[in-house]
This record gives sequence, structure tokens and C-alpha cells, in this order.
Amino acid sequence: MYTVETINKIQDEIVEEFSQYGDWLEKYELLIEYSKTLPVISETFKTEENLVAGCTSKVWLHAEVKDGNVFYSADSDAIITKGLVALVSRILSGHTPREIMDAELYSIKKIGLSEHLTPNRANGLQAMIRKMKEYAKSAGGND
Amino acid sequence: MYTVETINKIQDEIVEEFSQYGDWLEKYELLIEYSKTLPVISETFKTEENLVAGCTSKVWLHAEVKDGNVFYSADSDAIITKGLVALVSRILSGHTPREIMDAELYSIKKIGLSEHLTPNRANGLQAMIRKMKEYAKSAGGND
Amino acid sequence: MDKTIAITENIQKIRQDFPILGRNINNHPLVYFDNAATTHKPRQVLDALVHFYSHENSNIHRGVHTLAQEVTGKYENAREKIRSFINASYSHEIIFTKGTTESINLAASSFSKRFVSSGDEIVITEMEHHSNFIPWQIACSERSATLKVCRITDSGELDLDHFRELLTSKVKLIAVTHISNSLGTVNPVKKIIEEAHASGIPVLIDGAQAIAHSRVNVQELDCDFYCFSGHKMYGPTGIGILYGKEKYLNDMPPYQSGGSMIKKVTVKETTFGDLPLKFEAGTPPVGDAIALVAAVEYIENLGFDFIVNRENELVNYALDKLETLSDIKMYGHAKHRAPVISFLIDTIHPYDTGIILDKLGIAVRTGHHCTQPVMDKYNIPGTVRVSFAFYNTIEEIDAFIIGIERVKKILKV
Amino acid sequence: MDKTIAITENIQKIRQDFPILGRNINNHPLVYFDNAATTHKPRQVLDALVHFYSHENSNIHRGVHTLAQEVTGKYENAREKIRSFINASYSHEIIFTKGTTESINLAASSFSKRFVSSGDEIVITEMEHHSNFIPWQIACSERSATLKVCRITDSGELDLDHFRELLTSKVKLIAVTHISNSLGTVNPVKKIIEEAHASGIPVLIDGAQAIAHSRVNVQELDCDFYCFSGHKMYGPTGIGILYGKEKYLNDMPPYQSGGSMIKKVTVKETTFGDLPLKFEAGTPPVGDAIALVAAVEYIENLGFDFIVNRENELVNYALDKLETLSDIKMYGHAKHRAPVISFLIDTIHPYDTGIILDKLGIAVRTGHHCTQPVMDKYNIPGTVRVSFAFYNTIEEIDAFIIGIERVKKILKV
Ligand SMILES: Cc1ncc(COP(=O)(O)O)c(C=O)c1O
Ligand SMILES: Cc1ncc(COP(=O)(O)O)c(C=O)c1O
Repeated sequence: MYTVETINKIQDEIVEEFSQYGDWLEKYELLIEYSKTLPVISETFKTEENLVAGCTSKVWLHAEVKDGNVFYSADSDAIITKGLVALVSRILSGHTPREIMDAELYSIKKIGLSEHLTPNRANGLQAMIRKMKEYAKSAGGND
Repeated sequence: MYTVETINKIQDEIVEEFSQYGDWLEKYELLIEYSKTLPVISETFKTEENLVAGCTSKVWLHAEVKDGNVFYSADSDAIITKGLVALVSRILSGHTPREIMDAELYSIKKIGLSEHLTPNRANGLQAMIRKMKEYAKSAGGND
Repeated sequence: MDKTIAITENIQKIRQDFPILGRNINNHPLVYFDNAATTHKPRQVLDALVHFYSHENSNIHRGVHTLAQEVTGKYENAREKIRSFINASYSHEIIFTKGTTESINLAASSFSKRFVSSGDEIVITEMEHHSNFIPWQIACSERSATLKVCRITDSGELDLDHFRELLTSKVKLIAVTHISNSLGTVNPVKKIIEEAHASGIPVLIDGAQAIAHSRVNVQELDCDFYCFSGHKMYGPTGIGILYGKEKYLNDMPPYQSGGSMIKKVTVKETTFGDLPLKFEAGTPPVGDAIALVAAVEYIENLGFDFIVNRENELVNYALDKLETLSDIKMYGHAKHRAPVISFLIDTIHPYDTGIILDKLGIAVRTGHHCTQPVMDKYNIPGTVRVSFAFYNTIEEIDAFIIGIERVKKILKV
Repeated sequence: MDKTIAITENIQKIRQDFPILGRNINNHPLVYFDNAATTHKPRQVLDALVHFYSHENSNIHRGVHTLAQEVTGKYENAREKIRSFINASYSHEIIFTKGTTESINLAASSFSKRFVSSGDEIVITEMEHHSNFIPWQIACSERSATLKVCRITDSGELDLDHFRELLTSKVKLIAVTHISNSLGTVNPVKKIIEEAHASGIPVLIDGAQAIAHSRVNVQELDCDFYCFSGHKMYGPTGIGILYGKEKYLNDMPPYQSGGSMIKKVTVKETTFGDLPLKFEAGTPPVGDAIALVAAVEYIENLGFDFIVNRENELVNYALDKLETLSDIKMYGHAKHRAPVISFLIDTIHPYDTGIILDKLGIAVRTGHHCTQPVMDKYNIPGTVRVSFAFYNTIEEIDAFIIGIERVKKILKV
């Protein structure tokens, strides 16, 4: 239970951070700032397999396990998409497979980016999250 | 000119005849009477070729030339359709190919059966008339 | 007595939802008994259409702007609504087509390309609508396979003994209608599917006549494909459904190709997208798909308990009344029947009957009903067919019976 | 000055016919620049739809009752209306489909079954929409024929020298778009058809983008096939047209099969009906066909003189304005162009531009526009595309230009 709280603690911090900005413009500017913090996937991992299906823009996603925790690296050719993946990666990266699989990403709605969560959204945020959880699962979340 | 008037004279008689009946019911009863006056096509002419396409009911149509005039015989498995073909046959039969080709069947509208003239009408009255005129044409209307 | 009044009032209220039912035809109030050809549309469906086009209209998929996102969502919700309506396992098993005919053509072409080869057989039945007949005839001739046709009995039911004889190891698929549109027979499709599956054969059900008249549950039936049209279930024209089990749809090649259904297109090669889009090339009938949701909701609001009861009441009343008339010959005497009655009056051609009834404002269908092999079996040119929907009334049936008497009188039987 | 005011007032009046144009998106008035994906529908079209379903609704063909007769008549009138709209010789050369994609699939499948054999070639171009690309790719692979792709120049025009090189005796058909949906190029189709015919090769024109923006005269063009969609010409979704010359349509086998398109069906053999029904199996999208008439009338009432002038004015104004901005790279510089502009801002991904513009209420299309080979040619992931209709305004373009500036600022170019 404690561990999921850690993920939630990060989420709460992010919600707090975004809450200081009123309109969409500032939120998107913050999202763009986020995009710069994304651990960038190495070129060798930019494979067809690591592409997230269902995005209008390209999103490559890679996961590595260190000391039992999953760390993500990613990239996108669209900056807003990159900001979104950076946001989710900041929330999930560094946690155990189990924690990641159990995580509920309530923060995205609270931030005011829920529009990106609809399954038909061309940025495929849902697909990204699904792929991140799949990585976690195959990294040992089946215990 | 005189000959076409003959066809039209028959038409005028028919219009006169029908005008004595007010409602559709009586008109249809008269149409059914007409069906009984149709010179019936001999069984040997009830071929695929002599079928009029575009009728829900079957209509066989045959033409013979005697002394330069065209005579029709026909049959249908539906009695109203048979009445219609009898009506048209009474108008056109016995005239020269040229007269038949030039004939304008204004009487059908005047009688109050114009609904049957729409091209989508399943009884194919238009198709019957077309076929009768085609017979006339091939019987020597090309002069 | 009170109950009858309540039902009558209820029906009057329902009829108000269908503006066309107020029309006069040839100076008589319209009696519409051609529901098996197409049903009328309630206001709710028209409202949905108008609302879509006047407030939401956009093309779907891949658009990032709000309208495109909204409409894509609504279109996918429509798919989900249909999934739940027929209880499919996944919404990607629901393919939008333009109607039953296209659904069957898609299945026949695509299934047979993948699963049917020379020497194989496909089984259909003698009572199939041309739309569930010719596509298989063509598929068989293209794949050098053989089409086998299961006979029907004199009462218009499937000859199940013959059916069982046909179930050989050569058979790759069975295509059979849920309800016969010309005889009213309700086929024992669950049993047929069970027996077919016992021989490892998948089954396609033509549900065009069934979908609006009883609850269809594709998982319970365990059918492999199920096809139906929007316009026969109180929805608009131009929309239909192919339900297919994922395992078959996944393996089948695309049918039409074009926008929206691809992964990657190069001059050398094209790779196709996943279900369901693989089978939905081009701009789909978005407006009609969305309006179909309103039709489903309308049906669900009435409920199948009501619909089935009501339509049984109508068909039984009509059968009883017709029986009191002389010179009526019925075609189709299945024990389990839908609200569809086919008959002839003595030797009167169905066309003549149809014309006279129309003069009295009564719309019936006449002809072979796109089931020529059935007419050939009975050696008749066609029948007069009346088919009911819940909005029809006992009074309309009475008017129809009087109409039949007049036909007989006019045509001197 | 007075003239400008008159035009402005006129446009304001026209806009009232399109209720959706009054919508707010993200607290901004909607600026709809995605007309190449689908156009909006005037009230007149919705009224026609509602009138049909609430007063006339019936299935068509072979029904003898009044409703069936009326609707069959209206449906055939719709065919005649389309014939006269594109000046075809006969109304039976007009086939109703569900859209351009189906029209092309029908033609590709049916034409190639009849006229294309092993070793033959079909020519398309690098700028084709996937809907005029993949069907030919598939047809060629099924017939062991070869697909040849005519190159485009850097300015996004057809490379006519290459085109001429491709015109060998092996070529059985040329399929080319009238207007490119991603580059805005208007192709010299009349010239192409002339040269193709000189070599005895028939030509199919994909008119999806052209039909609403200039008068199309198929006899003058002398094209052998012409395809378009209702939803891109102010009509409903779910309806499209395949025009084909009688001589080809007559010889081509049916595409889909089922009800309404047969002469005689027996278990042994099926014979097919005549044009146009041969190609219209099943219940067609009757309501949409009838509503399409209202769309044609709407266009005719405005007149193509007005439409062409107006849309030229809009596109020229937008091009001028975009030119004043730095960091804009245009794709497609054809001399003769449609009201479609594709561009990128510096290295900004089209998706990012689309998202920000949408926040400002501006609907543009982003991505490959179902023309991946074009994007591959320019080596870009896609473009931002704005496309105009006569109901767009100069003020909307101004708002769009301001929007572009904001995109640049937000995304720090
Ligand atoms: C049993 C059956 N199958 C198929 C069809 C074809 O449906 P549609 O014309 O909507 O494609 C019909 C409709 O007449 C039918 O009754
Ligand atoms: C040039 C072109 N061809 C074909 C199509 C396909 O049209 P539809 O999706 O209506 O079938 C389109 C529409 O995007 C187009 O722009």
C-alpha cells in the first residue's frame, strides 16, 4: 500500500504544480517544459516494435529494470505528445512492476488534461499507459 | 395525318367510355372487362423472348403483320396488367407500323390511369408500349 | 378490458413517434404492413440524425480537432452500443457496413478467400433471401467450391434430416437465415449452430428479419457471424452490421480498401490495420451509425417482452381472421413463426391483390420477396406478404381483412 | 466597397443555413477549415432527410404500394439529378455507392476482373489518396498485373513526361485524382484523358475533392469513370457515386450480389439484371440518395461561378497572409490549385500545431491525409492542411493567421 502512495504522492505534487496555472495555455507551456525532462530513448531502441500504436505522432517507448524498479525512456516527434509521455513517465518510472501495474493515473484528469484520455485521442495517451503497464507486467509484475 | 387520327379516334372513344365511371373501383372493373377482350397470344409464342422485361407479373407480347397492318396478341398472369395491355392493344392494333410509331398515348392519362405510366411502375406499362412500338418498327416502320 | 384500453392507449402514444403513420393513401388512412421490407423511423432517430449533422458533423479518425474527436467518440460508442445490444464479446467484432447485403458480401468474399478452396463446400438453404444466396454462389464459383442447398419441407421449415446429411467434412461454412422473410419461419438456429460446431463448421446467420423482433444474443447462439440492417430495425437506410468472431475476422483479408484501414502504404506494399477498421475502408456512414443508436435505444425502451407479445398478438389475430376466409392459401406453416404471413387468394395474381389493396390504403408486399427458389418450390409466381411491427393495430388488420374481401369481389373469385 | 458589404451579407445569410457554424469550440467561435475531410450540411439537406423518413419512407423497387412507388420514383429522380449535375449521357450510368472509396473498389474489382489479365499494367499516381491507390494495388496483385505509379514533381504536380513514358500498350486503365487532397493540385485531367484515349486506354477520375468546387462535366472530360462522395459536397454520409460509361459498365460483372440486382435466381445459376441495378445489390441508402438531391440543388442555387470565385478569393487571401509569416513551408505549389493548403511551421510537428489551433477553436486536419506516398516523397510525417468552403470568411482566415503566430510562440519557434 505504501508504495502505491509513492506514485500517488508524485501525482499529487504534479497536480499541485499544474494547479498554479489557470488556463490551457499555461498548462501546455508546462507540458512542453515537461517534454524536456524526458529521459530520451537511445536511438538503437527506436524500433518498429517500440512504437506505440494508435498515435498520430510517433512515440517510441523503452523500459529497463534496475534493482527491481522499472525505468522508462521514450521519445516522440511531436512535442505535446512528448510532454504527455514525460508526464506519465515521471509518475511511473522508478517503481516496482507491481506498483506500476496497480497505479491509477487520476492526476491527468485533475490536471485538466482528461481530453487526452479518450480512447480516440490521436496522441494515444491511453495506449502509452497501456504499453508502460505491459512492460511492467513482463518485467515481473506477474508475481 | 388521317391515319393517326384513327388511332386518336379510338383513344377518344375509350376516354369517353371511361369517363362514365367516377371512382377507381369502377375504372378497374372496366379494365378487368377489357382484359377479356385481349386477343390471346398462342402458347407457342409464350417464349422468354416475347416477355416484357420490367413487369412484376409476366407479360408476353406478340405481333403479326397482315395487309401492312400490325396486330398484337398478348397475355399476362395478372388480370390488371392484362387489362392494361388489352387497352393499349385495342388502341394500336390494326394500324400501320408508321401510325403506331407516331402514336401518342394521351388517353391513358385522361382515363385516370396515369399512375401506371411512371417508369418505376411494376406493371411496366411503359415497357409494354415501348415493345409494341419496337415490333412496329421492325415490321417496317423504317420506311 | 381495462388492460386492452391501456394497451390501445399505449400503442396510440407509440404511433405518435412515427409521423408517417398519420398519412393518407388514396383517401384511406395508411395501413403499413410492409415492415419486413423496411420499418418506419421514430422521431427519436430523426432527431439524432439532425442533431448529428447540425451540431457535431465531422469526419472521424486521426483528426485532432474537437469536432473530429467528438464524432470519433460517438461513432465508437455506436459500435459499443451495438455490441451490447447483441451481446458480442468485443466491440471490434462489430463491423459497420451499409446493410445486410454488404455484410454478407463482405463475409462471403473475405471468408472464402481465406478458408475455402477447390473441392470444399458451403451450405445454404432453399429459403435464403437472394442476399444470402448469390454471394455464396459466386464465392463458390470463384473458389471452385460447391454450393449445397438444404431443402425445406412443405410447411416451409428446414428439412433437418437433409441438413444433417449435408454436414460432411468438406463443408467450410453454413449460411442460414434466422427468420425467413417470405415464409415467416423462425429457424432453430441455436440447434443448427450446435450441430454444425460439433462437426467443426462455422455458421453465418442472416439476421435481417430477426434483429427487430426478438432479443439476439450472439454469444448465447454462439454463431460465428451475424448480419443485419439498420433500416429494418427502425434505423436509417445506409447502415448495417456484420458481427464476426474475432478469431475469424482477424484471419480474414480486408474486403474494400482505402482510407482509414491501413497501417502503412508504400508503392511496394500495404499493411493493414487492426479490427475493426481493417474492414471499414473510407468514410463510413457516420451519421447513420450514430442515428442507429437512437433506434436501439427506442427498441430497448419498449423492451423485447413488449415487442414479442405485441407482435405475436397481431400475427395470431391476423392468422385467425384469414382462416375464416375461404379461398386463402397460406405459404409457410412453421410452428415457430415471425410476424410475417405469405398467402395467395385462389388463383389471383399477387400483383392484382397488391394493386387493389393499395387503392384501399393498405401497403403489402407482393412478388417473390427476393426468394425465387422458394417460389419455384411451391411453383407460384409470388405471394402477398403482410408483415407487422409493434405499431400496427388490430383495427388495421380488420381493415386488411375487409380489403381482402373486396379484392375477391372485384376480381370475381 | 459596397460590393464587399454585399458579399459579406450574402455569406452571413449562407452561414445561417449551416447551424453547426454557430458552435463555440474551447470558448472560441468554431473556425472550420477541414472541408476537404467533410463539408457541413445545410438545413435544406437535413429537411430533405427528415421529410423523407417522416413522410415517404419505404423500401424501393418491385413494391406495388403507393409508398414504394413514390420512393422508387424519388430514388430514380435522384439518379437523374446526379446525371444532369455531371452531365452524364444516361441515368443508368450513375451507380449509387456508399462513397468514393466504395466507388473505386467497385470499379477496381469489377473492371479488372473483366479487362485485366496477367502481365497487364494499371497506372496511378504518387499523389493518390489511399482509396485510389490500394484498390488498384490489390486488383493488380490478384490479376498478376503490375501497378505503375506516375511521379510527381517537387511542386506537387504530375510529371507529365513520366506519365507519357508509362503509356504503353500493356496499360489497361489509368486512375488519377482530379484534385489532390493533400497538395491542392488540380490535375490537367482533360489533357490526361485525351492522351490516354489516343493510346486506347480508359481513365478513372477520383473526383472526391473536385465535385463540390467546380463544375464537372463528364461528357466534356470524356472520362470513363468518375467517383465522388456525398459528404464532401454538402450531402449526408453513406452515399457516393460511381459514374461509368455504359460500354464499360455493361461488360463488367456485378460487384456485390443480393436483392434487386438479379433477373433470375435458381440453385443452378443466377442471371443479373440490367444497369444500373446490376451494381446496386441490397437496399441502397435511399434516404441519403434523396437528401443528396437537396445538396445538389443547394450547390446549383449558389452556382459554380459564385463558389469558384469565393473559394479562390479565400485561398488566395490565405496564401498571401501565410507568405507574410516566416518559417512556413508550403507543400504543393501547383499553378492550378484548389482551396486546399498544406504546410508546416518550421520543424513543428503537425500534431502540435493542430492541438494548439484546436484550443483556439480552429479545426484543421493534420497528418498524412491518407496519402502516405506523398509524405514519403517529401520525407515528412505529415502536414497541417486547411481547406475552405464558400461559407468560410476572411475573418476566419485572419483568426487562423493569429493562431499560427500563437502556435509559433507557444512552441518557441
Ligand atoms: C432475410 C433477409 N436477408 C437479407 C436481406 C437484405 O437486406 P438489405 O436489403 O437491407 O441489405 C433482407 C431484406 O430484404 C432479408 O429479408
Ligand atoms: C482525393 C480523395 N479520394 C478519395 C477519398 C475517399 O472518400 P470517402 O472517404 O468519402 O470514401 C477522399 C476523401 O478523403 C479524397 O480526398
